[in-house]
Amino acid sequence: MSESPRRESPLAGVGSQPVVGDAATVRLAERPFRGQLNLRGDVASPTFVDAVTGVLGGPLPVQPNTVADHGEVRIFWLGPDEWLIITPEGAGSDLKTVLQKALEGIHFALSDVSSGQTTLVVSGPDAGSLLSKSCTLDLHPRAFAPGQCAQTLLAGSTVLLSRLDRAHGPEFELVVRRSFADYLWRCLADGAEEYQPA
Amino acid sequence: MTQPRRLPQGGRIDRSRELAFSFNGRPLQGYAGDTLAAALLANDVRLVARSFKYHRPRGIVGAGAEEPNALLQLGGGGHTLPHQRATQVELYAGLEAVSVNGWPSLEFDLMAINSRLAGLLPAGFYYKTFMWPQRFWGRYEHQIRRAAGLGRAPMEADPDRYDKTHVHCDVLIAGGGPAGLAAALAAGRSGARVILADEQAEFGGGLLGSREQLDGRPATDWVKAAVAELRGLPEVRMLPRSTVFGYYDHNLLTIAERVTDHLPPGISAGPRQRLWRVRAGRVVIAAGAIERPLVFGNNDRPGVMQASAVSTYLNRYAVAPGRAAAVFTNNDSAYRSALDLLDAGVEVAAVVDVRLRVDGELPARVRAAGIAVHSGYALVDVQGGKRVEGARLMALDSDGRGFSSAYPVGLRCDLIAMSGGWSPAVHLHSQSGGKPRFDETLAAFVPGTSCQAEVSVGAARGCFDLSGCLQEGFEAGAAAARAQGFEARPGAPMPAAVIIAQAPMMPMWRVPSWRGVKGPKQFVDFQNDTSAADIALAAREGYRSVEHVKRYTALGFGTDQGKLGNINGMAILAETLGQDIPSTGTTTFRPPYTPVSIGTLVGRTVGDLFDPLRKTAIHEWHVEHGAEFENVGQWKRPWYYPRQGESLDQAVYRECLAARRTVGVMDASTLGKIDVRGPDAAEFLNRVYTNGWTKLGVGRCRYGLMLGEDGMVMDDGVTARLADDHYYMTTTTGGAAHVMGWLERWLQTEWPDLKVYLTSVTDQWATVAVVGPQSRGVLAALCQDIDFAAEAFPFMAFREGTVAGVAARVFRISFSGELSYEINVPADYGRHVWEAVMAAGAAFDITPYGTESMHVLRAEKGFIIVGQDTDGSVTPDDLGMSWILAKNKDYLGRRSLLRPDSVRTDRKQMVGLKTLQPGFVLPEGAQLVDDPDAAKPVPMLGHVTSSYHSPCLGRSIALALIRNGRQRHGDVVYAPLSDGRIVRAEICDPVFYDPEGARQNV
Amino acid sequence: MLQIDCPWCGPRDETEFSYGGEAHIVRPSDPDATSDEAWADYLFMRTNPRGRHAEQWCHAHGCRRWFNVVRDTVSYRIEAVYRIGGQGPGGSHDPA
Amino acid sequence: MKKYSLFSLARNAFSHHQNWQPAWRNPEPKPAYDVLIVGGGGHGLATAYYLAKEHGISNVAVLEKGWIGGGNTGRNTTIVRSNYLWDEAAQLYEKSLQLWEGLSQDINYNVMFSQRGVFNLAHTLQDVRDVQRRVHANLLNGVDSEWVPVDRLKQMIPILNVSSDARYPVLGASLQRRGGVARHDAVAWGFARAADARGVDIIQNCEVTGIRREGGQVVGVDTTRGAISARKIGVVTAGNSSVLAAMADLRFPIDSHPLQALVSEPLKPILDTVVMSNAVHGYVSQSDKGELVIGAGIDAYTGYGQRGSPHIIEGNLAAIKELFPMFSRVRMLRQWGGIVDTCPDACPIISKTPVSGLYFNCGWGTGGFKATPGSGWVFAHTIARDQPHSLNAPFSLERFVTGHLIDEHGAAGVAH
Ligand SMILES: Cc1cc2nc3c(=O)[nH]c(=O)nc-3n(C[C@H](O)[C@H](O)[C@H](O)COP(=O)(O)OP(=O)(O)OC[C@H]3O[C@@H](n4cnc5c(N)ncnc54)[C@H](O)[C@@H]3O)c2cc1C
Ligand SMILES: NC(=O)c1ccc[n+]([C@@H]2O[C@H](COP(=O)([O-])OP(=O)(O)OC[C@H]3O[C@@H](n4cnc5c(N)ncnc54)[C@H](O)[C@@H]3O)[C@@H](O)[C@H]2O)c1
Ligand SMILES: Cc1cc2nc3c(=O)[nH]c(=O)nc-3n(C[C@H](O)[C@H](O)[C@H](O)COP(=O)(O)O)c2cc1C
Ligand SMILES: [Zn+2]
Repeated sequence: MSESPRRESPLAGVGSQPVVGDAATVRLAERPFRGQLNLRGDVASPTFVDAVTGVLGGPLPVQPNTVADHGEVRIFWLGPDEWLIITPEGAGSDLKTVLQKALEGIHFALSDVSSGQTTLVVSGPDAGSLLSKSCTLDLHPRAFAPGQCAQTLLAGSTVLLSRLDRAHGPEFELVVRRSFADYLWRCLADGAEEYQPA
Repeated sequence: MTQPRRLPQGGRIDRSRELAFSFNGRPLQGYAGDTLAAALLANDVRLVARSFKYHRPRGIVGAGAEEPNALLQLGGGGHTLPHQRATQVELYAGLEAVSVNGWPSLEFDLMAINSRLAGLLPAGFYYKTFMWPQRFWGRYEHQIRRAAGLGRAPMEADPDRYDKTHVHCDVLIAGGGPAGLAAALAAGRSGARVILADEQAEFGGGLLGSREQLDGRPATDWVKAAVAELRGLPEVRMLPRSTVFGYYDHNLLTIAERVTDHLPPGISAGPRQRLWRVRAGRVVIAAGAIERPLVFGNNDRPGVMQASAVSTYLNRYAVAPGRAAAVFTNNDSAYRSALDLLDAGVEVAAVVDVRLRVDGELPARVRAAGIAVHSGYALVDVQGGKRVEGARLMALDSDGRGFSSAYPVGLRCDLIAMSGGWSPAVHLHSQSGGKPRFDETLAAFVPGTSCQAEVSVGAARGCFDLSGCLQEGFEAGAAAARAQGFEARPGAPMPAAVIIAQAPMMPMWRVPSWRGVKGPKQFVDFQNDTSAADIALAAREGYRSVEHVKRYTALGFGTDQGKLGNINGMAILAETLGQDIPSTGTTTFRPPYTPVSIGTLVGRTVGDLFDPLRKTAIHEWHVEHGAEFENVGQWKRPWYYPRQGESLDQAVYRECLAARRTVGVMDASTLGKIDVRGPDAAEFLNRVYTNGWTKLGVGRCRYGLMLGEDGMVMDDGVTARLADDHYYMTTTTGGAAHVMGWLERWLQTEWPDLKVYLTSVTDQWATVAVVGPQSRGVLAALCQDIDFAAEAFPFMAFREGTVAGVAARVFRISFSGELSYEINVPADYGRHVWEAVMAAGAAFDITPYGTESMHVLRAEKGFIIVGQDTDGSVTPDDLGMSWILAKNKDYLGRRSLLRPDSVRTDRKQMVGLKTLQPGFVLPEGAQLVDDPDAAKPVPMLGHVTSSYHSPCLGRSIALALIRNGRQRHGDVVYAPLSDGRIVRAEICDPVFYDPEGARQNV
Repeated sequence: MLQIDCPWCGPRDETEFSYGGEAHIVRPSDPDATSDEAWADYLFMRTNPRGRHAEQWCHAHGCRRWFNVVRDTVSYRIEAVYRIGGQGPGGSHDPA
Repeated sequence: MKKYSLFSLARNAFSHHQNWQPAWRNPEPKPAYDVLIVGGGGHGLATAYYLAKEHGISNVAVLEKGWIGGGNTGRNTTIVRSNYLWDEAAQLYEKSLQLWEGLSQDINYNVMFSQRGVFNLAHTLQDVRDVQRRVHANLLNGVDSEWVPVDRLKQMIPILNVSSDARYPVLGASLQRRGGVARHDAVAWGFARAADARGVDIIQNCEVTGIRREGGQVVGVDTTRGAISARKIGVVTAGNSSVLAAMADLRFPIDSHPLQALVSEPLKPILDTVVMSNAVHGYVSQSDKGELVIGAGIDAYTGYGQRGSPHIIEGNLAAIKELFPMFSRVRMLRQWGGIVDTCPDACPIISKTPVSGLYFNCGWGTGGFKATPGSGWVFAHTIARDQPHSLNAPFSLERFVTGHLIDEHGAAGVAH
């Protein structure tokens, strides 16, 4: 086969259509194809911690519900022995190789889940209100600030939610399992209808 | 004249916006700012309803949520809404209201005959009759049902949208009267997150309907300022038209916001209503108090109203609900209504006060205005039918239980403003777990000890003076914020009200009946037609618990949930039983405070969003190629791919033959997939699967069976050993989440010492199963770096390689019995690889097939599907799978297989079935018997779990669980079908096709 | 509607969790040496108290950790939350 | 007992209903009885009635901690059917259904048993298999049952949404025409009155706080109204069964969970049958008074609070709205919860215990209202004879040891 393989994000069908227009106070978009690695290991093991810190260029977040940024790499706390490492597009498999090498000989697990989940971005002044329609988490900036993340239930889907707030206003990222992405998108788009200018 | 009862000035209505509406088809006018009830009264409409049981004429009693009578049907078609309380419906242009319980009309209601038959219809009459002859109950019931019910449900799907939202706050305040506003100011100024919800369109509560003054100016000025200040506080959220209706555990409260109900239907964008689920740090309940009616003869006549409601209509809506009023009270507050009436120019015929001594400040003012005050008197009867035409009063004896005069005297009036005292709204407190306590002075239940972080203030706590309400509201707001870590910040002090001392009230739960048992009915619960005599009857018949009385008499059962009548009813019961009120107790307060639309509770979880819909990476291809889908758990899976005009059977026939003869392809992405890693991975698998895993070589796959601890088959799947310490497990589609949770639970709670990590990778991999004799050719065309030769890549092995340019794991496993490969690729490439397979297979006429063909193919091989061929009562041995039970290790469920019932020899066992008539396909679920003519209950042998027409065998095949079935191969059994046919079938081995397994091993 | 304090993630709504029933049930270490009665006790018999109850929960939609909760089954108030292997109030704990 | 009839109603109307007798006496507990029944729900009262009627044992007291019928009997959605899957269950519930069919006359109290039919909907292909399996089994067991395909279903329940576009389209249903609903309170009251008439003492506000034993034999109970002795004690306390079991140092395979229900405001007749759906989780009927009576799913956690979490109700109503989109504009009037005693195989325990003279009848979980008369009938037999009737023999405690469970979970549809 000569042609290079064609890949497709889970929202290839819907995500490209702007369900919510630019004038709306909420915008929805997909950030597809980022490298995503699920890492498991024991933070009590100095070998593990040192090896990971060395490769990532900084420590793993060990505080629950926090995110660590090391250059282009974001690491999310998922559990006391579990992290999600998100890299720019294409960088995932290289990082996986390097990490795997660095961790050789100790008990860890590293799974490439880049295809298994995608990222939705919800931004705009009403982003928080939109999410609150389907999510029981306290999203007030006092309770959920940039740098924090949470795994939670959004409507009927488990998501990893984090807050990025930019200069132009609130912004949330939602990492969702691939098979739920379309459902979640439709759910958010449906809830966003009221933020559409008539 | 339009709006004959509208006062020339005053009120909070917008006289510049006249609104046309209709009642029972009659066109009427009101003003913006009116409720429907206010507008009806302004038009001198008195009769608005017929009562539930006796069809007595009824009018508007209250001005708020407590209204029991004025329940109207609004709008038509899909927009129609039953039982809207006119007292809470905001008037809009074009509103159409009809009353619900009169036929043929409200004025001439044939069912009013019930009123004549009332003697035969006491509480609970239906338990005593309609029993003969036995088979006639259905007919009686039909008649009873026709008479029952109030409004009509729409017959069309709801055209409106609803929404739901979840919020957290430091302080939630329920009720925006003076107490609630004060609490909100104190809490809001501190910077705490505050939600203030009030069920009315405007904040201000009781002040909106009163002429109270604060700091010498109308109290409504202060309301305006307070609302403006609150709106300016960034962390304060104001929710008007929002009823706090439920108080649940751990300080979760629910609010129903009526977002667009005040607008004409159909024109609004936005949701009709929104449910707020609030997790509150602290709750301040400032829900006010509800004025109690008095229980006297014919007290249900249209024109008998709560005194406070009369004031509200006068002051807030500029409506005089009558021309000549009598005020009937046992306390001072109703004297305000007398003054309100007087100042509005309504004649006050008299104030009738059951108290012997009446010497408070308000009564003094009323007397000074020249109004007669009959102290020590009670109204005993009301004259008039469809409207009040007069009343009768009698002098009470000294203890109020009898009369000191022999005959009543008449009083001319067309309006009776009654007040039996006030009941604090303890509903939310009570829902929160608090037990209301009876306060003898107020003769009312007041909030008791708090069980959650909540406090009641103002009238809701039994504080009935305005200054007190403001003060305790403010203090509670500040305290709540402080408890949440916010310090009070200064602001304008609370204003002062003129304090008018109120003399104690005198409980009067039921006016003595002046004609004994023959006296006119004294209603306690208007909506349910429950009278004082009904309560006494219930007690007499042994229904002594207040809960029995409720259920026997329907007291408090209606849409108002007894907001007006319950306390009176309970007190009357206490009197009847000769016990005190506290030991009689109340019935249980339950959510919702006022009824809430089902649509509101559902929100946006409707239609396509009712439940998550999971799609594979190849889903859209299936859609584009005309697949019919099947729901499997939350997944949509292609069921079959009909070509033009094909039926299910025809498509499946074609698909199955393709897989057997050439090559088929199936999307198997929905299988659960779990990465199992760590030095103890093999040991872990040994414990959770029945068979052994230590010896499985790297690069090899093995089928495994998982049991519950009860020994019953729970799940199955193929697991591959990717590396020494790395396995890749697959589970059934439907069982994936459960299995993952099950495995994690054992690891975390029971075997934390095992060094194993589990990661769900179901979504990471798209799985394309290429099945059939030509599958090797298809794979070879797509993949150059794997040797597909039989010896190089044997059955039950796996290889890594590049398929269609994508890094892939290829498993040579088979659920069809054919040579077959399952290609796993990262799901982003799933569709690409699928299409490449289709292209590479075109030469062989590759045929996509769905779950139905998959089922047929595997059934031909006697492979089970957990959940279809098993049901939670099936052991491995039942399935003929003892071979998979390791002897030399423990595993989950093993011990249960040794229990007496598991080792019984006559258990149901998996067998094959061939109908004697080969073309006949048994229905799945058919039961099997030895003797179809046996008397019922017919002993059953078991049932058909799977059944199909087998295209390659050209006959029907079935799998069944049959008692002792393995010993019975060759026997003929019978399947008596629900349509009466009896089908004969022979028991056989469950492997119908290629029993040696030659085809998958080529 | 319970709010459960996940020992890792903090207070979250009940909907994020799954319930696992009574805590501290010990799987017989030698099932073969366990009588049918004792096995039935392990499998099925539960204290099911009206009042204080030690129970297992899993933060299923969060960190996916199982942990123990002591909760009153009448008031639904949560008295304590502790990790698997940790010590609960009154000395309750998981088998070693 | 003065007989209830239209005639007695008319006669009493003349005396303004001043002369009705109490439906049951309100006696002080005696120091000793032949049999004590703990729990004044429908099952306990029925047990007492049949003890007196069928076995001539009338020196019996029913001890109820609150008011009779105030437990699950007073808070259930009143669905009565007998179309259970397994032979043992089908026979037991069918016996009960047959007793329902003459119950009002037998106890001279109209329990308004309304055989308006019960539909169990199937939404997936596996549902269809399960429902058909049950229908076939029912017919062979002598239980009336039929499969109703979608097109006929639409004719029979015009307001049901059978659109194939639904998220989980309705694919068909089973129908038991003899199934229906009954007036739950009347069941408790009617049995109480009939039992009282045969000499049974019904003692309310009497909580059992201890079970006295001597050498492996029960000898009585402690109650909030003093000790009462008896050498036979039948415990029928539903959600509180484990609490009573603990008083005799027993542990049961029971978990008590909240089960919630709700009613709408009363509507003019719109639904004249009972509709249940396992897959989307909801069931609904319309009472004679007009309110929709809607049952929800069970709360996950153990709970004795007679209340549950609101998301259960919300999810349940979403299912109801899927099935009946027009109910969206109807309003919920009241919601409540009961305490259901769930058993691992969703079947009851009607059994002797290791303590001589102590009998338990529990584990009915989410579905025992329909069994009220039958349960009382077999339990009375078990107590009177000190051995189970053949109908309840399979429902012993033993089955958890042998493994002979009667698993009504999956295949039998919703267990209400
Ligand atoms: C919401 C809901 C819906 C349901 N829907 C259905 C349905 O549609 N169809 C159906 O068939 N079933 C249904 N059920 C189940 C059904 O209600 C019960 O199985 C049945 O009513 C149990 O009856 P019972 O007499 O055993 O228990 P209960 O009526 O609960 O009676 C037990 C009694 O024991 C008393 N008690 C407890 N402890 C003590 C003590 N220590 N001393 C003295 N007395 C004590 C209690 O106060 C109670 O009155 C439902 C249940 C609920 C909660
Ligand atoms: N005896 C008397 O003279 C007497 C008796 C009672 C009240 N009052 C007067 O009434 C006022 C009481 O003030 P207050 O603030 O305590 O009560 P209020 O009645 O003024 O305000 C209560 C508010 O709560 C709202 N409400 C009630 N339940 C609600 C719910 N579940 N959800 C949302 N909103 C809800 C009501 O619509 C109302 O607006 C004072 O002015 C007092 O003097 C006087
Ligand atoms: C079949 C059935 C119908 C009911 N109908 C009504 C009703 O029309 N109005 C009402 O207020 N409550 C109704 N209820 C609920 C009861 O008021 C009450 O909530 C329930 O019996 C539980 O008791 P509790 O709330 O006092 O704990 C009904 C209950 C049942 C079981
Ligand atoms: Zn957590």
